[in-house]
Amino acid sequence: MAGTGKAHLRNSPDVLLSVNDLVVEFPVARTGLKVNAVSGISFDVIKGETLGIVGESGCGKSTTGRAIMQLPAPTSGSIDFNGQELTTLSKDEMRDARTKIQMIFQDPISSLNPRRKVRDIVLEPLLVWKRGTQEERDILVNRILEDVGIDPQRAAESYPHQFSGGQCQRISIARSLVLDPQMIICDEPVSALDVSVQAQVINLLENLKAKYGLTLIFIAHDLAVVKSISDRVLVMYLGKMCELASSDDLYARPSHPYTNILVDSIPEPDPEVIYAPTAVMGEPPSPINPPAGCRFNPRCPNVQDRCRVEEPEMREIAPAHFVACHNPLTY
Amino acid sequence: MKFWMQRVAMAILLLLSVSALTFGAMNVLGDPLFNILGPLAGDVNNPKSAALIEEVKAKYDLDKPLPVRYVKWLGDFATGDMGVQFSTDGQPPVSGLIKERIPRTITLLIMAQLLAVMISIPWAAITAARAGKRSDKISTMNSFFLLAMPNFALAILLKYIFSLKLGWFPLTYKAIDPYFERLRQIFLAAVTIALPAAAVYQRLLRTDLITTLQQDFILMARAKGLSRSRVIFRHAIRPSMFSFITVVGLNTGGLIGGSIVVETVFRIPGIGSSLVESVLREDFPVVLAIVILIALAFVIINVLVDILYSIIDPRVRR
Amino acid sequence: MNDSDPRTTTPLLEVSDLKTYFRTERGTVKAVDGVSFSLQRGQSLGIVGESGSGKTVLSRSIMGLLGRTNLIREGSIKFNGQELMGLSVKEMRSIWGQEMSMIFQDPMTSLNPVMKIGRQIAEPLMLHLGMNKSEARLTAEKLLTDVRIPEPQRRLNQYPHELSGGMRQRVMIAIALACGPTLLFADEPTTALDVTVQAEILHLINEQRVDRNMSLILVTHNIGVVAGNTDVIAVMYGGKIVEKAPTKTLFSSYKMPYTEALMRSIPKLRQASHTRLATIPGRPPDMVNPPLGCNFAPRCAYARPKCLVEEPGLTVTENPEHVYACFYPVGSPEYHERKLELSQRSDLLSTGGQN
Amino acid sequence: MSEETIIVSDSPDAEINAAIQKKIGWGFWLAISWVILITLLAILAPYLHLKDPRGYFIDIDGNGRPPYGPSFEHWFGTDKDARDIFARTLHGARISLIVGFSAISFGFLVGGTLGIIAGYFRGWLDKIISFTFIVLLSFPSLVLAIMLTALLNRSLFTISMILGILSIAPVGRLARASTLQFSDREFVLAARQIGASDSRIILRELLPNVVIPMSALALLGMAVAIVAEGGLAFLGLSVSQGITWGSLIQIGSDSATTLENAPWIAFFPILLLFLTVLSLNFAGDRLRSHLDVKESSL
Amino acid sequence: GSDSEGTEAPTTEAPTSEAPTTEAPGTPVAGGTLRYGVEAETDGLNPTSSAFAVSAYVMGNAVFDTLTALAADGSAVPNLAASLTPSEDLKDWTLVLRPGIKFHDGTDLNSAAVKANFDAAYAAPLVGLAVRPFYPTENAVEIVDDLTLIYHLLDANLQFPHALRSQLGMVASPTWLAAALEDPTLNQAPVGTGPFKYESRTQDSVTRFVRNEDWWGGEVWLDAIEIIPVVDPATRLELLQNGELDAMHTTETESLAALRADESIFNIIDDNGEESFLMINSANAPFDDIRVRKAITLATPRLEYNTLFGNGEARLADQRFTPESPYYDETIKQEADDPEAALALVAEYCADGLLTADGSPTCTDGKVNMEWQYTGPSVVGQRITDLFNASWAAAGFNVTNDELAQDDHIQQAALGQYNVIGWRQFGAYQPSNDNVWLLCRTVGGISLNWPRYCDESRDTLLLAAQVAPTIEEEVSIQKQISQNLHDAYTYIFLQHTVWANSFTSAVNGTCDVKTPEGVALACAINGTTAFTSTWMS
Ligand SMILES: Nc1ncnc2c1ncn2[C@@H]1O[C@H](COP(=O)(O)OP(=O)(O)OP(=O)(O)O)[C@@H](O)[C@H]1O
Ligand SMILES: Nc1ncnc2c1ncn2[C@@H]1O[C@H](COP(=O)(O)OP(=O)(O)OP(=O)(O)O)[C@@H](O)[C@H]1O
Ligand SMILES: [Mg+2]
Ligand SMILES: [Mg+2]
Repeated sequence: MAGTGKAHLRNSPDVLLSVNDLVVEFPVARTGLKVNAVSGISFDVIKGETLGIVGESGCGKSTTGRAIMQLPAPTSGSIDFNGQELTTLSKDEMRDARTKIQMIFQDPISSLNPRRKVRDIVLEPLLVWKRGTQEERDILVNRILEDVGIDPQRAAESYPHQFSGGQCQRISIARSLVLDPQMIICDEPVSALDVSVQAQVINLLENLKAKYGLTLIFIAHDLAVVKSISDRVLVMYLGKMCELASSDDLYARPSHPYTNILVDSIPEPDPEVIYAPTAVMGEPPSPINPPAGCRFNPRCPNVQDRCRVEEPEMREIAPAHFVACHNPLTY
Repeated sequence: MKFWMQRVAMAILLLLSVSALTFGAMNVLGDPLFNILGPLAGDVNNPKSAALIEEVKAKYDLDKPLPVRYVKWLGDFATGDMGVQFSTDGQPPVSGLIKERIPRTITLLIMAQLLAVMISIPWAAITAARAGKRSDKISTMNSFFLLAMPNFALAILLKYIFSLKLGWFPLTYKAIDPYFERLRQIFLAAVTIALPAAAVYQRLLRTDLITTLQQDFILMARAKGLSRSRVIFRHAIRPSMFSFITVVGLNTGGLIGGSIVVETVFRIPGIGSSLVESVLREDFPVVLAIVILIALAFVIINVLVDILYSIIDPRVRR
Repeated sequence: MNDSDPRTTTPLLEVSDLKTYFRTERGTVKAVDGVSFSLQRGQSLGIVGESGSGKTVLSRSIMGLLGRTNLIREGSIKFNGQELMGLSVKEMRSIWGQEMSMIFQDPMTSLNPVMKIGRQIAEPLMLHLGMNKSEARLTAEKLLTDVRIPEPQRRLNQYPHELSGGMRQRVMIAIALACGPTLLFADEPTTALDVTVQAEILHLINEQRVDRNMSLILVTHNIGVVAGNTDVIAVMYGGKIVEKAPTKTLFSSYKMPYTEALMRSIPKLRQASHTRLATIPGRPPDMVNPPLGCNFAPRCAYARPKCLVEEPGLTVTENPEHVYACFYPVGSPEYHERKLELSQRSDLLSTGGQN
Repeated sequence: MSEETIIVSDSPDAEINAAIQKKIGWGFWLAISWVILITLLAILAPYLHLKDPRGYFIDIDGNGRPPYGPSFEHWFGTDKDARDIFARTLHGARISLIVGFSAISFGFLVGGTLGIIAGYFRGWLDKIISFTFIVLLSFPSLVLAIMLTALLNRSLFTISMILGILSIAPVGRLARASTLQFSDREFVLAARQIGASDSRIILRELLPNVVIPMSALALLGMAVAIVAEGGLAFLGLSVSQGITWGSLIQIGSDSATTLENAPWIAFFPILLLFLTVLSLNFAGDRLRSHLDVKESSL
Repeated sequence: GSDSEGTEAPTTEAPTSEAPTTEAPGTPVAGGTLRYGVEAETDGLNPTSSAFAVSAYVMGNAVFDTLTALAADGSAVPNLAASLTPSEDLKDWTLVLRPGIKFHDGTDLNSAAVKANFDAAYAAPLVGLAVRPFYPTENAVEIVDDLTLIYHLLDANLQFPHALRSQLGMVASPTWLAAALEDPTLNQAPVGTGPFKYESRTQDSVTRFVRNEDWWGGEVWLDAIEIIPVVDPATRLELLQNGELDAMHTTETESLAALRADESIFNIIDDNGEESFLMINSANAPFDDIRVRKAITLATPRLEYNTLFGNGEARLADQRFTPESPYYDETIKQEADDPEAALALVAEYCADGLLTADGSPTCTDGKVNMEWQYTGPSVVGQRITDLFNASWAAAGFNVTNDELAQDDHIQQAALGQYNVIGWRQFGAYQPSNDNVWLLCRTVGGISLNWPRYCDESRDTLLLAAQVAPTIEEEVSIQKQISQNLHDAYTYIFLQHTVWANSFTSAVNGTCDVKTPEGVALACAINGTTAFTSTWMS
């Protein structure tokens, strides 16, 4: 499992973003080795859809998100956004294209400049692009700040550190909204937040998505969170894809052994649910030297000889349910 | 492996740049002819003097273009020939001067570093353990005072109190005195260098110790029931030593700078005072040799710090 | 408490009215503000609460592991009948490691990075049990086997950075278990780990607890983690225990509106996607200037004027193990009344709030 | 669940902030006051009714041979030439402070710019600039200063420049390090993804973050430059004709008899130099931790 | 020190006389190391090539002997030489050496060795400058036999014996001289015939000499002499007082009072030697004009200078001689301290609107542009500069200061690239010995006549003085010379330099120094002392 392939790509005119064979490698300083952060993944997102991406730490989720923004540009692969190939754009064209895709980061504090007033942070994109008159800009910024639940008055006179983590995350969201993007990539936007605040932000994203007609990519390592917000979920493992399905389907019937383990491992806040996770061997290997064949094979309970040599491709195991595994769990 | 080669290449490039810069600068500055011939160098209208000038120029390659001289100098230097002291009668080799003076400066610096380290480690351990308490605050004030006292001023104060008023330490350094007597003669100078350095090290180590002491593994060690001193000395000191070592290492360069002033105040004929003298006399081979040696020491110390690092921090071992 | 020894009459740990304050530049931080509970031998207690609610301070305060400067610590902590409050650090040292030990949140930072694993495990063995080097080494090797670390002998000579996160957490557990403590604190032992690894570590801790008949205090902000691993759960909010009940009881019949809000704000796997989550508005109280009455009142949908001025004490339910601190608990008439109002209002404001 | 509740919970933050803001402490203000006082005295020295700093107040009949100790007439006493040390010390502050100030300004301008450029653009530019810094740093600063003074003339301008050059590398390295650190922060990524240009990012996002904490360094750096100037003057290598603290100290300590019999000649300038450096260090240190607190309180 | 008295007749045989006992009597004992603090380190110790300053003389006195020596009565008497006899016309002097003397390296002292020394000095680029003007280019020294040689002079000179008691009279081993030509570093390790042998030398720290057991002049008492340069005079004094030095010399007036006051210290103090003065370069505009020279003279704060730098110890100088000297002319007073008069002269001069050699105006805003050069960095140099600047500026001069390293300073003075500088000179006990600084023939590319002032009539006087048959005649000529010097306004005399040679009570016999014939010699000359009779208790 944990493989490549494109069987799951849709051929719909509504596809807003289509990622093909995305590969991102980082050189390891001083050694000449490289980190295979993302090794050939493909997916697409339809307008208005929310795609969730889950996986363990270091499996390349953030790298994927950033590669779409060309921050940094991927090693290879194509990224087609609204008919525009992002990987071949010039610097200026890319600047332009970036306004249509925005990103929200995990750390609400580090994503805001500590030395600028909150309102200026939200206003900044409009100034960069010289959009509207000053009056129009003021109106827009105030409206968006109110939409995310921040008092514009206070925003005008306060710095980020005067807000709580949840509020900072909302400010980030506001900033990403002012340029009226078509798509927002959320890289673990709630992982650093407390449970009670986490729900606030998730609900806010759901609301804004409806209100502004957004398409979302939602990255998180917490399956329950991803499931709660996504239409479809992509499971990643060590830079490869494992499984892609609609969220309810995925949790109801995980077909990839890794997805299954992941689902199993989550301690449910319910004492009635007997918590007996499937034992999994060891921990994820290093992406510097990933295993041959299926990348999950060293830890897979269902491993076969074939998995050690041949890399599985994504295939449709049930309608709209794709899995990259030679030996999937029965559906 | 590749990394080490890079480092060595870098060090060599560094030394080349430093030497080329100094060589260029000192040649613009100094007039070796004048150093050697004195007033005769300016007596160009006298054919006898002019002939002498030509002779000296030829002898010391002063008629060659600068880059040629640099390359020659470099080749000589690499083989241990540092050229001659232009401004000293008879143009004796620079290496003689260096050999004679460098042990004093090295002794002074080692003594100063040892003092500084010996003072700073316990000082830091004590203050870090009492961080925030009165005694810690007083010690912080003390180190502020020490750091605000320029080394020449400190040297003067120490000299005033301990040499002139109390008479505990001699006023001169005498090269032919017995070894331990000479150690006593440079002690005040070493203290002058050591005190502010100790304050720097202490502040640094204290901060790092406090950071370390707040870390979970210290709590873990305490939760094992280890005694306080064991926690500090067995668990906390070593992981707190990284910036300490770096700074102690890198600071050696700074101490050499300090030794210039201190050697001058206490009239110790070492490398530092020699540097000042030769700059004033515009005797560039001496300046050049000293500057290069200092840069060399800097590079070597850097490497040593790296090695030390890998000894105390297993994480950087490869 | 199922595992508790019936012959034990006194509880292993009895904390009453424990207060732990920090003096800071901003004022006094009331990190733990009057906490009382008791724990039987072999029992496991889960402490949940949001970040900053005082869980870590509580467990460290009980162990006496907080720094002495600017600390105010009051109340009583009885361990095995012995009063710990007021013991000197020296006296505490014989308890640490031997009687009580602790596992910390971040396995990356909780092991000394420059000391070999073997020495770190052997240290308490030699100190408390008076073992010599080779005995300690053998015991350490056995401990590593117990926590299921493969090739224990080789690991002893490794440094922490040579191990993976999960491994390190196992080493930590081995150190904590080394001298056979009767009470183990685990402060967010799995937060820094991947889910797949988290499951195993939790399993390991529980297994060791049962094997060694230890008591366990498991501190976490993840209700899921305590649900399957503890006998009793205490919910903390603003430095206080606001509800405490046997695990099953808590999930089935919580009384505190805060517990309710917490439960409902967590996305659950079994819920369909896009299920709307309940939210708690605002943010946790400032521990320097806590609200006058009930700490939760400013955020509580069911709060009434009384809640804002008067502090509720702990109320015991019909189940003596189940206590809560609320004037208008879940199920009370006032609760129902307000709930009705709210649902009517949310109909009106169906455009959706921001929270 | 309504907006009201959010806004209610805002108020404590403001208080917390106010509390932190106040906490820079009276020590800082005391130190700053001293710096301002000494600066004012230095600026106003020619207009205050001080004794002529170059005047000889020889009074053999009344007081015998100079040096004269501190008295009502000469607050700090006189030197061997019967020149008034009080007036000279205040006049000496002029050059010391001007050199300190211009050196660190130059260092900030050049070093700061280079450091930010290196840290932001990285790559070969960074390699070259960092290497330059290392080269500069491998001369002990006093050695470099002595070499340069020997090379150039010793006017106020060149001395300031020389000390400015010395501060390029330390300032630059710090600027580079904090630029590196900040350009990894996500708000810089965020700025790039809204399409901000490099110059805008440097000016708007990085500069305030890098420079504001370094303003504390400016105070410390000024202290270092003043001490360095003193060191040069002490060796007789500072501004050739001016009175500076270093040269005053040198006059008082050059001979052991002078130092032993008339310690005030050296000690009063030392005291002023010490207090000024102490104040700058202290204020800088306080400011630094103050600026840090604001950040860590996030 | 003693008053210099003119010698009446050429000395052929060394006279015998009793030396005055100046110290506590006692029987000399062998042993002990004399630690001697000198004011500066010296560059080289080769008398034929290194320029000797006081410190070099102190060291030279240990390791070398001079051909003649200064007797206590002020005459020059044979020392290494057995006799020195002039020809009729006083132009050729025959020198006979004492037999059987060996250098420390075993080389014999003979006339070839003396000639080798002379030739080396004559050829030496710098030292030769002071030698060449007085000797023919060929065969200046002629060897007669193994121990006899003849010096041929250009001018008749009755005072020639005085020339051989200084650097020129120090005789170094010819073997060593030859070796030092090959390896100049040997210049630091001198080989002579003197009472002490060179042992070791650490520049700026200590130079050590040990007893020459086979000294030709008799028994040497001290085991060793260590010469220690201590630049700071106060530190030197301190070290002497607390016993870390046994002897020292100083010119610093502040130390003098302390030295005098200290009972346990034996001092030889005199101010008959050098004068400190300012020197004006008369070769270039504006100082080629006597009005400007006079103006700067009048503008100079001589009294204030003496107050600040004389400390009540040093006397104001009006001419080359102290009032006690027979050559002293009480009618000659150094003018100074008259700014008004200076201003008037400046105004008069500037009205002429003259230009300097490079075409720039000599005056700006009615003030004469000038440069003051001094040695630095040094505290004293800066103090003097401050003092003169203030007064000159007030008296119509635009002063630019030029601080120079010691060597640069001397070079610029020698090459005449200066306006006004401070100097210390004219220490000779026989005034004619100073002729080298005053004659027209020493003006040149490199000038020992520093002010570059040539006056034929003065030359005549100078040459006449050195053959004056009686002291009265000599005195009268010297008075005319002094008047001439005053009228030229090329020197502004400031102070008589006071030299103190001081010893702790453990040091004895310094002034018991005698020639083998028993003639008492002067024990301290311009800050230097002999070591041959010194012993320590
Ligand atoms: N700039 C970089 N340079 C080198 N390696 C990198 C870089 N960024 C990421 N990596 C490596 O690439 C791999 C994937 O990283 P990525 O951040 O995409 O993981 P992730 O799934 O987002 O993990 P997490 O849940 O921890 O955020 C990791 O091994 C990481 O160490
Ligand atoms: N040493 C201290 N000095 C001052 N305040 C402290 C100190 N330690 C903790 N606090 C404060 O006490 C409160 C409780 O902290 P604690 O660490 O116990 O929370 P927690 O529940 O463990 O949170 P988390 O889930 O984030 O670990 C917090 O407001 C914290 O800021
Ligand atoms: Mg990530
Ligand atoms: Mg905690």
